Amino acid sequence: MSLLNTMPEFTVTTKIDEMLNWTRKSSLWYMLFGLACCAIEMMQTGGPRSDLDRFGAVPRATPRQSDLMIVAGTLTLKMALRTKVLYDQMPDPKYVISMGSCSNCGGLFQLAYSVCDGVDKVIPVDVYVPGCPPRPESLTEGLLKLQEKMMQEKWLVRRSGAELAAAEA
Amino acid sequence: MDAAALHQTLQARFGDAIGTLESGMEPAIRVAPAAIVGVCTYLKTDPALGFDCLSNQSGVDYPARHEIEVVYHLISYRLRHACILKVGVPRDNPAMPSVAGVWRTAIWQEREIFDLLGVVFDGHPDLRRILLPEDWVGHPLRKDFVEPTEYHGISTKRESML
Amino acid sequence: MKQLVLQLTGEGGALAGVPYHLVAALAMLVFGAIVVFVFVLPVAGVTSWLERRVWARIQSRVGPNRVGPQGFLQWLADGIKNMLKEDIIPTAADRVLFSIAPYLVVIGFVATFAVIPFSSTLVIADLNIGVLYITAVTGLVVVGVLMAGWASNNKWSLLGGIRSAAQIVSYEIPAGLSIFPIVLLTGTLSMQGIIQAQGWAPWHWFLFHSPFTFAAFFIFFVAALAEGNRTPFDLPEAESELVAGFCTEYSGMRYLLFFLAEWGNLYVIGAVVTTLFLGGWQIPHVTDNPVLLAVLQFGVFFLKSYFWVFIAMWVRATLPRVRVDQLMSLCWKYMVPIALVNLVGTAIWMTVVPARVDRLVQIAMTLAGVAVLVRFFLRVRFQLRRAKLRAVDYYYSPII
Amino acid sequence: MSLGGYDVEVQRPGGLATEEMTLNMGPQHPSTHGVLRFIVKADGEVMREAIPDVGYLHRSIEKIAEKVGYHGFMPYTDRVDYVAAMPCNQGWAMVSEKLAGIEVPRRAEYCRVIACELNRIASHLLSVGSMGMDIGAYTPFTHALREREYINDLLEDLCGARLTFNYMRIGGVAWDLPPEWVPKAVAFLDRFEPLIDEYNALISYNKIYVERLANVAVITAEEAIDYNLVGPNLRGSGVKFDVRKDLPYSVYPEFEFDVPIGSGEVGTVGDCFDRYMVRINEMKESCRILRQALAGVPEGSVLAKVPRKFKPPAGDAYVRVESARGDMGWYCVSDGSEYPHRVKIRTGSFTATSIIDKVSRGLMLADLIAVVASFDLVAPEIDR
Repeated sequence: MSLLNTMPEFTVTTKIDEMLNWTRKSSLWYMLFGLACCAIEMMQTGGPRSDLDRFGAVPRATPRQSDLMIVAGTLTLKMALRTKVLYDQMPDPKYVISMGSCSNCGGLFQLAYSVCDGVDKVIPVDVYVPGCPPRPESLTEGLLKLQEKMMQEKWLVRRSGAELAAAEA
Repeated sequence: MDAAALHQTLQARFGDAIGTLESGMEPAIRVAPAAIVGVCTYLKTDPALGFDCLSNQSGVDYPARHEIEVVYHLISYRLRHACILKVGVPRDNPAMPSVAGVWRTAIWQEREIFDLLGVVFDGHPDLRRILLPEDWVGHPLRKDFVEPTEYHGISTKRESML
Repeated sequence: MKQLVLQLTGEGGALAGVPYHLVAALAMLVFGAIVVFVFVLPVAGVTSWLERRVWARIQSRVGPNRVGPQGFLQWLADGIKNMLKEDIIPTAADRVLFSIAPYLVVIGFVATFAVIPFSSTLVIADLNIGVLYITAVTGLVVVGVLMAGWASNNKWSLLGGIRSAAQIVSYEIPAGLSIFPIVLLTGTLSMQGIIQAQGWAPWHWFLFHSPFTFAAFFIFFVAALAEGNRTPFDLPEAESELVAGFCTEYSGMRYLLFFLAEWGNLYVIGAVVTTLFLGGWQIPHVTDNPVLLAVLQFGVFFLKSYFWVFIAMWVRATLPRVRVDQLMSLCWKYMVPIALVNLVGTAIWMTVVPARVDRLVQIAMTLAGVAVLVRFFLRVRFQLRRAKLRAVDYYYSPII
Repeated sequence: MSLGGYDVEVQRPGGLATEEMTLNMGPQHPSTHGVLRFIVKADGEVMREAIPDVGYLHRSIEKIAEKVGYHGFMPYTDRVDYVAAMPCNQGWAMVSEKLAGIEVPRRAEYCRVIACELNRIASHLLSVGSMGMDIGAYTPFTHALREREYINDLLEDLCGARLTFNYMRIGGVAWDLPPEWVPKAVAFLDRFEPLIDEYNALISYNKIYVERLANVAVITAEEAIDYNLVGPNLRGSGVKFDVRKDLPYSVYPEFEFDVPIGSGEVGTVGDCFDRYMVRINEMKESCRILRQALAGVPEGSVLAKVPRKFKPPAGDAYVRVESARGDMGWYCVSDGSEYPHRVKIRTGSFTATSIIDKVSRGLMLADLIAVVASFDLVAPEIDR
C-alpha cells in the first residue's frame, strides 16, 4: 500500500512533506539539454558569475539521473520526437523549465516550416523563462520560482479536491 | 584572371556548352548542365586556372523562368582569384550531373540542395536528405512549398502567437 | 566487543540462554550498521560536498552554499532526494544483475573500512592480512561496475564497464607491487603493524625511507587514483565521451550507491596511502589518557588522509583525461616495470645498506622532500603575487 | 589496425563471432555542442566510421529571409551563429549594401570591426574552453567563461544584448560607441592579454593535453581545401588564408596583424592541436587589431541614409566575411522587391562537419570528441 497522499494534515505530516520538498528543491540536477542559442546562456549560468551550483543544481549528462530538464533553445520538429523520449526517460518526480522564447512559443521562428512552436506541445512545462535568450539572472530566477513551486507539493498529506483535479488534468 | 577572359578561355575549349557571360554586379558564366563536370574538372586541374575549392554551391528557384539555378562560387587559394558558374535546370525535372567527384565538399552541399530544392544530382555517392527528417514531404526552398499542418502529430501552427 | 557479547550472554545478562555465536553475529551486524551509517556514509557525503566546494573554488565559482551552513548539508539533500526518486529498471536490462551491481560496488568500499586503523585502538578488525584484504575487497568494485555496464544493456554503459574492468585489473598490479616494499620492510601485512613500524616524525615515515619507497609512494597513489576512477583516469564514467559511463541507466537509489562509492573510495585511497607511507595515526607522546589519545590519533589520521583527498580533488580539477591506449601504456610500459625495480631495489637495500647509512638516507630524503615542498610553495606564492600585482585588473568589471 | 599510433594486429580465434557495434551519439550528448548526432560504427574502442547526422537545429533561416525583408532579417542573422553573431550581422549588412550600392561611414566601419573582433575573442574563448572540457579538464572552461562574461558586458554596453546583438544595420551600426566605452575596452585588453599566456600555462602545454591532441586527425592542406574547410580549421592545416587579409573588406587593410597558421609544434601540421593553437594565437591578433581600432576611431556618423522601404535593384551578390569560424559566405539574390528572392549562407561548420566522416576512421572513440571540439562546430551554423 502506498503512503502517497493518504495522511491527514497535521504538524508531523506537513513537516515531513516540507523536509522532503526541501531536499528535492536543494538538489535539482538538471540535464544538459542545450539546443540552440540559450544553451550558451545556460552554460554561462552554470559558470563563474551566476553559479547554479550554489543552489545544488549540477548538470547531469544522462536523463536517468536528472530531475530537471531545461529546454534551452529552438525545438525543431526533428528534435521534438527525441525530446519526448528523453523526457520519458527521466525518473519521476521531474520538472521542465522552458528557457527562451523559442521553446516557450516558437519565438522568432514561428515563421519557420521546421520548428515546433513551443515545447509545451510535446512535454508539460513547469516554468517559462522569457527572453531571447534569457539572461543568466532570468534563468536563476526561473530556478528559484521552480523551487517555490516544489515547496508547495504534498507527499504524505492528502490533497484537496481542487489539487487532485489539477493533477488529473 | 577576370571573368571575361575566363569566359573566352572556356568558350574556346567547350564551345556551345558555355553560355553567355551574365554581366551583373558579379559576372557569372552560364554552363549547360551536361557539361558541368567537364568544365569543373578543367577549372580545377588546369594550372593557369587552379580553382581548387568550391566555396559555395547554392540553388535558387525561379518559378517565372521555370528553372532552378545552381550557382557555383569557386575560389583558388593558390592563385587568389574567384569565379562564378551558373547552371539552369528545368523546374519540373531538375536533374544534373554531380561535381562530387571534382570537389569532395560538393557531397554535402549537393545533398543540401537536393534536400531543400529537390535537384537530383546524378552520380552523387550519397544523395539523401540532410537537414530535414527522412520522412519529410516536399522541398521547402521552392517558392510553391506549402508548410505542412502537422508532423507526427505535432501541429506546426500555434493558436495564439504567445 | 567480545567482552560485551560475553556479558550479554553470560549469567544474569540480558540475553542469557541465547547461543553465544548468534549474539556475536548480531552484535557485529549492529555494530557494522552503526559504523556504516554514522561514519562511512557521512564521510562519503561530506567528501562529495567538499569536492564540489574545492572544485568550485578552483574554477572561480562558489559551489553549493545554500543548504545548511556553507552548503554543508548538500550531501544529505542529494541523498534523500535520490532515495525518493522513481527507481527505473529499463525493460531491456538484465533485472537481477542490474539490481545487485550497485550493492557490490558499495560493499567493495564499505568493507575496506573494517581494517582501516583510525587510531591505535579505533579499528574494527586488525586483520593480520589487512593490506591483502583491502586489495582483495576493492576488487569487488570491478565486478560490480562490469555487471552494471553489462546489465544496463546500453552501449555506453558497456563501454564504460569494459574500460573500468581493463583499467582496474591493470592498475591493481602496480598498486600491489608498490605495497610489497612496505611489506618487505615491516614483515607484516597488518595495517596496525605497518603503522607501528613507522614513527610520528616524517623521517620515520616509509615515504622517506629510501628512494625506492619514495618512488613506490607515487606509483601507489597514481594507481590508486586509477582504481578509484578519478581524473585523469576517469574513463569509465567520462562524461564528455560516454555520457555517464557504467551508470548511464541508473537512477535514484541505485545511482546514489555508485555516487557514495565514488567519494567513499576517494577517502579510502587517502586512508590507505596514509597508513602505508605517512605514518598513519602516529603522534608524539603527549598524553596517557586513552580517550584523548584516541581522539588525537584519529584527528591526525583524518587530516593526513583528507590531505590526499584534497590532492586528488585538485588533480581532478586541473588535469585532462588520458585516452584508453595511453592509460594502458602508462601502466604496462612505465609503472609496472618501475614498481618491479622498486621491489627488487628495496630487497637489496635491506640487505646491503647498513643501518647508519639507512638513517642518513632517511634524513636526506626528508630534506629533499621538504625542499620539493618549499619549491612548490614558492612557486604558488610567485603565482599569487603575480596575480596580486594585477589585482586591480583582476577584479575589474565593466559593470561596477 | 592502428591503435593511437601503434600498429596492432588483432588476432581472433576462429569461430568466435564478432560484430561491429553501432553507437548512436547524440543528438543529446554532452560533447556534441548542441544538437548533433553521430552514428558511430566501432570495433570496441576503435571507430570504423562516424557518420554525422545533422539537421536537428534546422530552423529554416534562409526561408524566413524571403518572408521578412532586408531590415527584418538582421535579428535572424544573430541566430545563424550565436557564438559569434557580430560577423553574421556584418555579412548580411555587407551583402545588402553591395546589392544597393551603399557607402558605410568610416566610423561605422570601425564600430563594426571593434564589435566583430571582441566577438571573435569571445567565440574563440568558448571554443578553446570547451576543448579542455571535452578532453576532461573542467577548470579551463570556467576560466574561459569568466573572461567571456567581461566581453559580454562590453558588448552589452554597446548594443544592449549579451548574445544575440542585432547591432549592425544596413548602412552602418545601430548605436554609436557609448561614452567612456573605449577606455573600458582598453582596460579589458590590458587584463586579458596576459591571461592568454596564463591560459597556455594552465592547459595548452599540459603533457596529457598535448598527448591527446597531437597527431590526432591530421588534415593535409589539400584535403582541407578539397573539403572546403575555412578559417582556423584551414589555417590549422597550414594554408595561410584569411579573408580579412587576402580579400580585404571593411577597414581591415588599415590594421597590422598576422595570420597565425598551424606549425605542427608538437605533432604534425594539421592535427587537432594546431587547430586549437591557431585559435589561441588568433585571440592575440584580435587584441592587436582591437588596440589599433580603439585608438583610431574617426569622428562622424555611424549610419548612412538608407530608405525604410529598402529595395535593392535586381541582381545577386556574394560577400565573404571572416567569422570566428572562418570564411562565411552570404549569397543574396534580389528581384527588386522589398523581400530577398533567395538568401544562402555558406558556413564554416557545415563543411567542417562533412570531413568528420573521413578523418574519424581508425581513431579511438575518445578522439572523436577531440576532433569535434577542434573543429569548433556550432550546431545552428551547420543547420541554419
